[in-house]
Amino acid sequence: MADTGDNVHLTVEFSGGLEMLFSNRRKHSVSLPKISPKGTPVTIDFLVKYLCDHLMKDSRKDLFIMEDNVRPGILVLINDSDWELEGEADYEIQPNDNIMFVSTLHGG
Amino acid sequence: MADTGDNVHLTVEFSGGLEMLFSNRRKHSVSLPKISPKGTPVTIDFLVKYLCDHLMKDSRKDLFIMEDNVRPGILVLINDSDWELEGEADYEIQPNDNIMFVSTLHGG
Amino acid sequence: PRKNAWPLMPQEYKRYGRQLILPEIGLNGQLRLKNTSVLIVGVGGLGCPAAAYLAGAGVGTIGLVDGDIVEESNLHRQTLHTTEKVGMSKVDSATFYLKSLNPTIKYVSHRTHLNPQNAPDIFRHYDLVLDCTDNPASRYLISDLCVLLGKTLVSASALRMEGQLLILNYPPRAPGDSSGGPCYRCVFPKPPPAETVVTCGEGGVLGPVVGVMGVLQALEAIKVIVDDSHLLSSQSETPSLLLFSAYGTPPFRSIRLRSRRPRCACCSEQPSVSLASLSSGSLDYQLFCGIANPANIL
Amino acid sequence: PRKNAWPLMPQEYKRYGRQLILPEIGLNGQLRLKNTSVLIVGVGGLGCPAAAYLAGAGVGTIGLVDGDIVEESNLHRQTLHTTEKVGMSKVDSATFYLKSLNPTIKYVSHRTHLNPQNAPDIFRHYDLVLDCTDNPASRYLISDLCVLLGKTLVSASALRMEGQLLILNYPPRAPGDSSGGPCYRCVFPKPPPAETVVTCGEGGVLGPVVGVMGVLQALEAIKVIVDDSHLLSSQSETPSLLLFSAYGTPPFRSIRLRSRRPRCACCSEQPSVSLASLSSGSLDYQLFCGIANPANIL
Ligand SMILES: [Zn+2]
Ligand SMILES: [Zn+2]
Repeated sequence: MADTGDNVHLTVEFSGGLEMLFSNRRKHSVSLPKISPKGTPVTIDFLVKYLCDHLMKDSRKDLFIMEDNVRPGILVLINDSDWELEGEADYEIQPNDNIMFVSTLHGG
Repeated sequence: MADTGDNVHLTVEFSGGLEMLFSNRRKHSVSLPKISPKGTPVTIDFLVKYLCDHLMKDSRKDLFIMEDNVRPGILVLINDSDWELEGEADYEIQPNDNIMFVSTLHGG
Repeated sequence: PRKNAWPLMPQEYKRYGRQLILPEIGLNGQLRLKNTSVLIVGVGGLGCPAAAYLAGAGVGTIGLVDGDIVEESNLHRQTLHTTEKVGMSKVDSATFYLKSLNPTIKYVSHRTHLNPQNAPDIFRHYDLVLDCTDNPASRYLISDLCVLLGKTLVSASALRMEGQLLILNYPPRAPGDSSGGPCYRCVFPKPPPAETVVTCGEGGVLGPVVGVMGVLQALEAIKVIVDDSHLLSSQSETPSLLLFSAYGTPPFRSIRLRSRRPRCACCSEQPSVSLASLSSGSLDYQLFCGIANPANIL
Repeated sequence: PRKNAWPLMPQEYKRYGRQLILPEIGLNGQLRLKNTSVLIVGVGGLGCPAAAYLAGAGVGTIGLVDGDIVEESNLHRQTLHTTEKVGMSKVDSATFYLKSLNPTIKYVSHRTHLNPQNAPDIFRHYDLVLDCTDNPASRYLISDLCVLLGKTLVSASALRMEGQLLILNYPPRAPGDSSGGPCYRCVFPKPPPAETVVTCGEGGVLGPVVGVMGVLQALEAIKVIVDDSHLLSSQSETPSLLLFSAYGTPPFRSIRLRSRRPRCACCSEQPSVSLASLSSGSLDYQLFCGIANPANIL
């Protein structure tokens, strides 16, 4: 998907049960403003709050964020890499990025 | 990998046993002229002959081509799609394409 | 594959509880599993794990076809057979194990090598087929029969450190109906030259490599059985092939496949393959696949 | 893991012939398998297939840890246990099966729930560990021990229609050596809130989904065991996590993971976790994971 105007388009995916918090859909197309209200490029940090406010219909926000961060036990993957390899919450979203949130499983 | 001058770079992969014909390596970086000697853009057809002439050290060419075509039992995949979805042998190679040759397996 | 459904017995709620609570299965899915019959052709490295997980899941009827006996060299990968079963028919050995795992379902034994004459009468009684065989001739025969009899086919293969999996004739439609899924001939119209075909005996195979493919066959079979229309439509849009390579990076790759081939010898409007040509013997799969020394093909 | 190697017996050439001819295994690899001891913690949906394929492949010593007994609701996915084994210890049930599959190797039974006090003495005797358990507290305990005792860990998990697999502490290096592979705490420094942890009992799981993950654990274990330096170096460059989702498109995804965390509580230069803190009881894994009602953790 190409960029239109002042928006940046990306794919957001949820797995490991997190999809249940997001209308039971694993894959979402998301369009963000290129520049945050603060005047800076949008980051993962911005995306997480945006998803919480706009995409998440479930009221149990604490199953996704804790103290303004993604809660422990959720891996954030930027284009199939652990976000810790990419700058974590400060990573600036690029057009067509694939951002995946994976809740770790413990069953066996 | 970006294009340099008049060459087009691509990744060629072999699996299902075909890698044994190509120095036992599954993944190869290949650089082709952008335009074939005939003056037309390079196609898969050209690539197959090129691989046979330049990359294949094994003398048993008939395990890879038969009557100038990829032999039956080999799937040709263009960027993870069956080449029949992309124009088969006439498909024009694009920069950074991933072309994979897979010999079908029959064991069980 | 959807016969009369009657509710489960109390014991079945206990046995299948952990999958009954899955939204993708539920009571409806469990009843579908119970009322479905699956034919597993080949009880080797693929067929063993496939049969174990289908029996575990409660597929109502499981048919097993194999003419071979258990050999010691099978045991590293064919983990339903045990050391004391060496020399026994593979079908009998597997049935012994499966009955002890799940005695509540039905098992049908076909202790025979498959051929064009005996195969139609075996296939007719099943809703879904798993190709767990090990040679091209049987793969073409099984695919042809599945098209002619309207059954979906879950086909897998493995050799050395690699495996391949594809679902054929899904959805299962009449020959000539382009909305049906492709068959084995659509993907491989010509058989490979016989000298390029390597068996597990010649090339070797690692147990968990063929094991993964067999377990995935069971999974795909369950998905087909519990499928309802919306899942079916989304899946049938893009037939796909799963490639697995133990040392690959990444190890798994999903390939988009073509749809039905307009001039396919089996599933097109003017097929050359028919039940009549099978039973008359005019279709010689071993000759087609260039087998010089036609022994038992399964 | 490389003790004295002596050649194989004639019977072993027969049993393992199909994997002996693989260049990735060969006689050297088979001898390494024979001289390696693997501990499988948890004999459930993951541990059953993992144990079956490791026994099939000829791993010399297989240890099984589990304090549970076989229940009917296990059988749809824990396919080593059979209906007549309901009520028996899972370790005994699995050992009974494994001995019949491959009587030529050694099995060690640990019929117990793992805890910080008994675990070090169990782990010490093994070269490689498979985490086939089902809760965060045991996953942290097992990873900590593998780092402290210098063992590579193949860890998998499954729930509903999904599975995850990762190889930890590979290569196994001393705490503080940044060339060692990451541990579970490097990837998950903080445990998930207890209320977000869903068990297979609560969430359900499909048999072949957990089965695939268990078979893949056996495969990764074999790869680690037969590894020689050049393979090891290429793999250890990028630690990875394999994600599986039965209905995902694609179903498998490989994720690049971080390397060791410089301030990891276990594998860094200044760890807070030590064998002394484990045995003294000062590390409470259940409290760490926020378990309100600390029952048996395995
Ligand atoms: Zn066809
Ligand atoms: Zn660590």
